[in-house]
Amino acid sequence: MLIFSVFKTLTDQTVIVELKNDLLITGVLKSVDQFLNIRLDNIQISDEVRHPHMIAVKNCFIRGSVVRYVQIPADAVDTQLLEDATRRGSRFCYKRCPKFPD
Amino acid sequence: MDTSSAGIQEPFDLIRLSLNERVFVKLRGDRELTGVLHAYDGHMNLIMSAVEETIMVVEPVEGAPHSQGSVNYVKRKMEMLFVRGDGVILVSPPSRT
Amino acid sequence: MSSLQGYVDRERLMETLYVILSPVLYIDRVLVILQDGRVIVGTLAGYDQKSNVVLSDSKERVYSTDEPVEEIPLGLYLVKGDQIVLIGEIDSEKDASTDLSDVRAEPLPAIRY
Amino acid sequence: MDDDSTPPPPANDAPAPPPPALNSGSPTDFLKGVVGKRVVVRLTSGVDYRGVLSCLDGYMNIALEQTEEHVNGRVINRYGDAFIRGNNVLYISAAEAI
Amino acid sequence: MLPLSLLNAAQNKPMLVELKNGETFNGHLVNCDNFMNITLREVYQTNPDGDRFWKLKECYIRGSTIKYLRIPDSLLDSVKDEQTRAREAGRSARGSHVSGAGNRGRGGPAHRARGGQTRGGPTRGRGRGRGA
Repeated sequence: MLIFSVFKTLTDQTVIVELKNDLLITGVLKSVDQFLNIRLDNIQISDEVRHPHMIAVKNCFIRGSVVRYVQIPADAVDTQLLEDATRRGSRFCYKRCPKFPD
Repeated sequence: MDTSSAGIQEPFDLIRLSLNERVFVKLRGDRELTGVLHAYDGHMNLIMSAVEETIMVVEPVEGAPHSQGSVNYVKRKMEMLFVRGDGVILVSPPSRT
Repeated sequence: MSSLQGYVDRERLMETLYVILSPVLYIDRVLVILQDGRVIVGTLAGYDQKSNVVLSDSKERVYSTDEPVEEIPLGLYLVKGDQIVLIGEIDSEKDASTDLSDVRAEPLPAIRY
Repeated sequence: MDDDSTPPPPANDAPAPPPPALNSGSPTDFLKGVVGKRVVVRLTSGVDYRGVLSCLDGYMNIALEQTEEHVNGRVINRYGDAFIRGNNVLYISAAEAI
Repeated sequence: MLPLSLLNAAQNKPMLVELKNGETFNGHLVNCDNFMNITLREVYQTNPDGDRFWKLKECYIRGSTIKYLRIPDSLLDSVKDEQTRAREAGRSARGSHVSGAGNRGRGGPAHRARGGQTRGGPTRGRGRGRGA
């Protein structure tokens, strides 16, 4: 949930999404869901000469499972806040991921 | 400092103790990252800053089998990065000794 | 009650018109990229929570470096959600203005986990 | 089309099996036995990680200490501590007597 | 329109199924469920390279291995017509406080589909997400 909330604070920011087929797509993050599926507007494929396949596409939906990285603007993120939320969240994670039976 | 005294009951404790530290991440696809860890979740999705990515690329040499191809490393720097957890193999905090 | 009924009829009329006209006017054409690298263009006729997708009047675009892009008509397609990489809304003017016959490119690489 | 006709539960009035001996028995007993010991963790990619098993969780995520990364039998990396994500793990084997 | 409604309506229709490993199956749909597990009859199976064929009387394919299905074009229009007719019937019947022609039994399509033969017409999903 934590990472999902981070992405929600990044809507309308410009991000670069790198897919597991090595496509790099730059665009404005319009929405994200719990599976981290992403909707981008005004997209721009890097190296459009090599990848002309999507010249006619302006807005797109990207499935979360095929994403490798998302490069986000550094100034859009408060790292201290992230760390505190993660530390608090990690107690939540104890409940979520199954314990090894001791 | 031996980790068991540092209160490692769960593997994720190792990651929690690495928050705001520079960590090494090994990813599928012969990729490695080093960067400062700011957030993670149960899927090992990560948010890191000041990241350097190293990709090991094996260029096939004529006649030589794939394993003997010439290896070179492609490096890339990224300021703030989300890494999807399903690609993560290993995370190593800075050595504590 | 009648104004509500009138509204409902207009709503239903618009929906039927949209359903009939969209394949003809190429509205709502989408471009779908699959995990094996395939590129399919079609009218988005339906989808669900798992992003399974129904594409009507679909055509597969096959790219090559030495021949023009080949468009293979495929008709009605039901694509499984976990096979989809990306669904792009096609800007029909931009698509019409790009001449596929002089496009040369490698096919898209498959997804590597 | 009524789907309440689940098969009747198997008769389980057989005597309960004898309590498992310490180190034979379920995989869980083995894993409990190797915590704190040197182990070899082989990943589905074929890479081996040798180190002291600090702890693991229900997803088979593993925390190792003094870790050596072995590829084709050669040590190519060392890590003070290492978190290994469970989905990559093929097996865990004891590298010293339990 | 829900992909599963289209698939349900395609019973006894010819279709092509390609699996994630590239194998293709041409046959008529016998039955399907909400996980997209399907059974086909009079099936021509082709291996990924397309150089070997097998003929099968009937086969069961797990939904999780399916890449896509190609269905006769005509089916889309017939399903849309059926849905509009069902909506019509629903609206005209609503005056007499009887819920529409769709399924009224206990539980949504997922509940009924398990192991049971779903009715030929499209199962009208009654709530969001009940189908999964």
